[in-house]
Amino acid sequence: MSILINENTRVLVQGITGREGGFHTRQMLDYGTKVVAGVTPGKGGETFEGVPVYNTVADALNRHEIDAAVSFVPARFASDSLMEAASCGIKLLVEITEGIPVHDMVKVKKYLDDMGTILIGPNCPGIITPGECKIGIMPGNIFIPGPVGVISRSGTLTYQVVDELTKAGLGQSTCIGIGGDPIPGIRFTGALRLFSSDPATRVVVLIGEIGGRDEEDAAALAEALGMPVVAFIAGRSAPPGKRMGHAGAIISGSSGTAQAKMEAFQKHGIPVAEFTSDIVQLVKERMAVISNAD
Amino acid sequence: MSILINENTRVLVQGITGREGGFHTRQMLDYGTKVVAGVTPGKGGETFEGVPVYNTVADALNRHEIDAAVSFVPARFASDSLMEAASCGIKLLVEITEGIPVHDMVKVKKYLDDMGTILIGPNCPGIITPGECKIGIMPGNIFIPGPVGVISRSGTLTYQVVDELTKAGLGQSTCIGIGGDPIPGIRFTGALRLFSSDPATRVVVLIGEIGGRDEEDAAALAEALGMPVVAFIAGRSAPPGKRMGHAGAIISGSSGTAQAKMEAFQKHGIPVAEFTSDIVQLVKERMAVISNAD
Amino acid sequence: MVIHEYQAKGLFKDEGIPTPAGYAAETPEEAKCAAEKLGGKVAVKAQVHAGGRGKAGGIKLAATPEDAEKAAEKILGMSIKGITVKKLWIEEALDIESEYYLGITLDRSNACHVLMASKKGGVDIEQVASDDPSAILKYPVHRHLGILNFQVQDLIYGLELSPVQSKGFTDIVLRLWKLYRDTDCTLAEINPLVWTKGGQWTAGDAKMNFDDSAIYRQPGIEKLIEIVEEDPLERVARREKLAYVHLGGDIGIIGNGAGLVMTTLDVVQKAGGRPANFLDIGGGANAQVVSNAVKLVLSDPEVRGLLINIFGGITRCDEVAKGIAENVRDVRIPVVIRLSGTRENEGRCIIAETSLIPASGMQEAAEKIVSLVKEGGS
Amino acid sequence: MVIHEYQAKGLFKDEGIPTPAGYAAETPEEAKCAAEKLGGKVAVKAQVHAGGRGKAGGIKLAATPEDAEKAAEKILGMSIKGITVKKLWIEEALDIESEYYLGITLDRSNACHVLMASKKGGVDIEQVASDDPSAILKYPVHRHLGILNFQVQDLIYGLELSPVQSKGFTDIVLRLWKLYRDTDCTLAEINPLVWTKGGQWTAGDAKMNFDDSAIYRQPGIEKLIEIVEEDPLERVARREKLAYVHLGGDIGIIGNGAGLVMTTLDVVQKAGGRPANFLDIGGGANAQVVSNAVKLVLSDPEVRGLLINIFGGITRCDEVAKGIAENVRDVRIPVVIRLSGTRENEGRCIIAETSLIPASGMQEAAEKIVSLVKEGGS
Repeated sequence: MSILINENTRVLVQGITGREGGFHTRQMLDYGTKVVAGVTPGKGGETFEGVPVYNTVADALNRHEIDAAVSFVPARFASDSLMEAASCGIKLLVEITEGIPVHDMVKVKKYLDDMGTILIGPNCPGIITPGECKIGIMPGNIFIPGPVGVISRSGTLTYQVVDELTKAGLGQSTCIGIGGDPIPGIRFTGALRLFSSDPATRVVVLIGEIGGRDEEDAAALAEALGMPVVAFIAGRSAPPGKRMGHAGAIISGSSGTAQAKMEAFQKHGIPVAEFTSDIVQLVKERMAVISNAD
Repeated sequence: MSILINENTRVLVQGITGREGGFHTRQMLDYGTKVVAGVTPGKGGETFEGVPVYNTVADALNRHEIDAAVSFVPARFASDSLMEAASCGIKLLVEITEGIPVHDMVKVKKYLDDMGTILIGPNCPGIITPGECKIGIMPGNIFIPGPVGVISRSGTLTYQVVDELTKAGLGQSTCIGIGGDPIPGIRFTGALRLFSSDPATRVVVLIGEIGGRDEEDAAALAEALGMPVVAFIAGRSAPPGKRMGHAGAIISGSSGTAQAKMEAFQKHGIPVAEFTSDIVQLVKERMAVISNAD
Repeated sequence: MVIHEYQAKGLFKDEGIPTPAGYAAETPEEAKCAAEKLGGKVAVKAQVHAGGRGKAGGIKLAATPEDAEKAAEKILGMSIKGITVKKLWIEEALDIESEYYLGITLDRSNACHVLMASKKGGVDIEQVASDDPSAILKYPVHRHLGILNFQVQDLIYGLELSPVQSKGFTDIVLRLWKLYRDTDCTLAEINPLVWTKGGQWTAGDAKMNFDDSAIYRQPGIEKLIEIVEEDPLERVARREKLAYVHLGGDIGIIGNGAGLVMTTLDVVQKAGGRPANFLDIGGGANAQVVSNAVKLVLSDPEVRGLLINIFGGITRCDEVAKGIAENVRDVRIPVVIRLSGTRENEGRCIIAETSLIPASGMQEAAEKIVSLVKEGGS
Repeated sequence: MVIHEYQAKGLFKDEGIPTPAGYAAETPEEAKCAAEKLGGKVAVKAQVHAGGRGKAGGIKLAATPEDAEKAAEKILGMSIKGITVKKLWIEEALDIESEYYLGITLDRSNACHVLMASKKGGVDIEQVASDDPSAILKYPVHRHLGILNFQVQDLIYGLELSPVQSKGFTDIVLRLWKLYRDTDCTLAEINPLVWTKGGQWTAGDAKMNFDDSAIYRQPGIEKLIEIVEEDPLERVARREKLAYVHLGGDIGIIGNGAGLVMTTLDVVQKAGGRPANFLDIGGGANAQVVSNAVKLVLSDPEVRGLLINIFGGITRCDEVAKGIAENVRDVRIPVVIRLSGTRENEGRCIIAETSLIPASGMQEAAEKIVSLVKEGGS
């Protein structure tokens, strides 16, 4: 089991013939992802790595059943392409592109909410159910199937953590990178709810960052759901008021500090790893507690 | 029983101190409607006929439980006042005002849809559950309680029909004037659905007009719901392309003619009255059929 | 409310939508002069608010200024669907490669605006819609965000436009939407939208309707609304803000509410009478409005009897009675009045002191006025 | 990205939001001259991107042009929170009746913009927010329709404004929203919004932040972004579009992804090192970007060792390796590199032919660079 995607998920790639879109389509195909169609305006009728390319999402949907779309479209066209995919009825979107203007995302978010469409990202690595389906840009080889759900605001930090889990033999049910933008699609809370109703996920690793208050919301929800969680927060040594790489990682005033987030988790009974290298041990402890309780 | 409103419905009047708002607030109070609060910007703190007046809907809701709002606000401020009431969480709005620009209504309609708010009107007489609650401008004395539901696109024509029903001893469960504007809130179909789950309503009189295709939709739905309906269409002698009094009553091309609508009803097994004076007899026949079937 | 082609093209031009060069003209001399200024072949086009103008001979091509003058002579004064042509639009003749249909209008059933386009341009689009609905591409316009770029992209592929056609087309669609939105349109239509042999887009025709209820905030549009070819009584009605339609019979009809007035027409016809007009005084009319309405109907020389049918809700019977009582003192034709609803007793008291003939119901009122008019006529 | 008060007031003025008359100045003479032009009492205000400017002595009132000159002498060159004052804004002193707070900003948690206002203006609003949250009125801005009129009405009653104050206030709120929306703001703040003894609204201060991601479509704003008081290396980073923050230690840090770089800082600190900077090369960086990043970090004279921590996803290890290999040939300080993920084998092959010190994990990399820097320093 898994959440959102599995071996049957049929995927559309928006921007399939671009540099990044093309490279990662090959990687996804290599991983075994069912990439059934691609869209690049003006290239309808071509094929890319055996995948048929269409001018519009509507054209692709005339020919294929599609469960999810992933977009590599440049930032200034990205919000339009998200609305295009949602308007055609695709219910799961993954937006890899970074640098989408925040005013655009405010509008797009409501559009997607109105359509009942789930968005992962933007500015995220995507989602993977190891051994079944990878939609995004993560290096597939570091993931193995298993009982640990992963939700992360950070891209590469996720790889770091997953790499350590995998090396310790702790496989993953599904791993979602929700992205670090100020207006994300799915958040920690939404992903946590999904994991809590997935029987294959026994513990969730939540990788947060400074800025915002999503980690605090997630801490409270995890306790309410009774979902075992291990948390990690990046940015303890970040100075306040500085923009650390992307819009998500900025501390304003006293809110959004690593300290405040770690305290929130501890308050709700959730262990917080000091370094990524502590995560494996904490996950093992949580799983031991659960096994004993069974 | 009834739909949408009953003796317990607590009503807010927007524009309570205006000429029309004031007059009809008195009429509603006389009828027994629970008018619990009114809004007129700048007159907060006053009372009108014993009803406390507030500057904003939010202020009124701080002090009162409110189930429905009725608006007499001038057309150019009306769309804002609808969004105000909906944003505060009032779930039933009645808009009496005529002449609201259609581009405003397109936007407002989506706003209300998003909030799950039901709108009756604009440019309508309102809604009445005889003997219990009147929200609007109908002359209350012509209504009596009974088993007939009434839905009408026309204001005064409704009074004509109800007057005839009442004189024949056929009382009404609830009577809704949905208004004749191009972008109405609730339509024939929505109101029909509500009546079909109201045990007190045994037959529905549907009073349509030339223009649009709502009557055709309602005809199909009535058959699907198995709801007994008697229909009447105004405007048989109207020349095509002429605007008959309000935006709803205009025929363009071959669609929206009285003839097309009457045929749609007949096709779905619904009797159509040629003149209002035929309605009573048709209602009695429908009720006799139902009684025999019981 | 509608405006003429030449006015709509003026709005297009201001918005940056390409239109052929042209001039308005009201005389053959002006038409000749316009053709001279344009040079080359021109089209002489009748400016009337009626469809089927081309079939009726209201559009002629002219190779020279002299031809244009002759064409203008023929078209001016011509009657198209009962409307006399008083104005022309002279524009450069187009070298047409292909013709499309492009329009935005209100979709009442879905409570949104709708973008429509077709490869079958230059013909009656309602005919296309009924013969071959799939030939018209339709896109609902987002109710808050407007036309979205991907919709225009879909449309471009749907119309099979070439890359060179696409850029200008996107621009036209977005500008037409902006114009539609900013001027409270209910219809903005380009039929045909012409792709010329020279590789340019241009609006072959232009049609725009506007929302009456929004005219208060559209002073620029209000100025454009000419009423030259309307019925003179309808013109007065517009000024008085009364909903009036001239029907040509001899029994004047006044009522409150479109549905009730339409039904009154039906009942009068059934009783053997011929309604002279539709007149809805609307909701909440005061004595002054009612007074204006009575004067308007009585100014129709054909009217030989008047039926007033009021069922008061927001309209109060006493206000109506006051407005009528003031105006019927010197009236020699029979006036039947039916008053029910809000303040009916107060209204009836006022009526009782006049020469008006009361009726207790719509049916009775119709029968009374029809028989009185027949008596008067015999 | 932020702009100065005087620049924000310029945008306000263009949008029709009332501001006090004023002039920018960079010398005491210019300040004096500005005060002469303004006449009467003036305020001399330091233009720095730092809060608490008033408390730090960065704002002085001056009764005469000579006083203004003296105040300018004191403020220019002053250091406020580590930033040297190089520019002043001289504006007419206000005769304050009452002060309000008005702001629009992004509400990340609710994924919308939010309108905020308070009767407690002219003070630190974050302090008000934590001491007395109810003193700040907040209205979510509709994500598609923007600020709605009824919200401004609610706000007016909430602030207990008088009818004479209301009209101008509505106008200011709607214009501020328009400016915020049209310039891709993430913060537009007037604190205090001043009601003068003369019965006028005016913006006592003005603060605006803009979305970095939208600068491509805001050429007017991009021009305003001055970087005079920023760290010189940060200025270079902005030009190269690298996310760089100077931290002051001796170990340069480069990584891909904000979270990974922040975590690298934490690990280096734990290992006993002092990070010189934060530098995120972002996603999908090519060899050129990486090359620029290395040059940037090495141009910091304090840097005595460099740690590069890459976990490739959209970023490919071979591209990174290429960019680095080109730049470290002549470097004398130790460079430790960790490469994992997409194309890591290709990347490691490239690195193997250089003097770079490979590490297989983040922890190991941090420990290596810390010990190498310590060795080098001893």
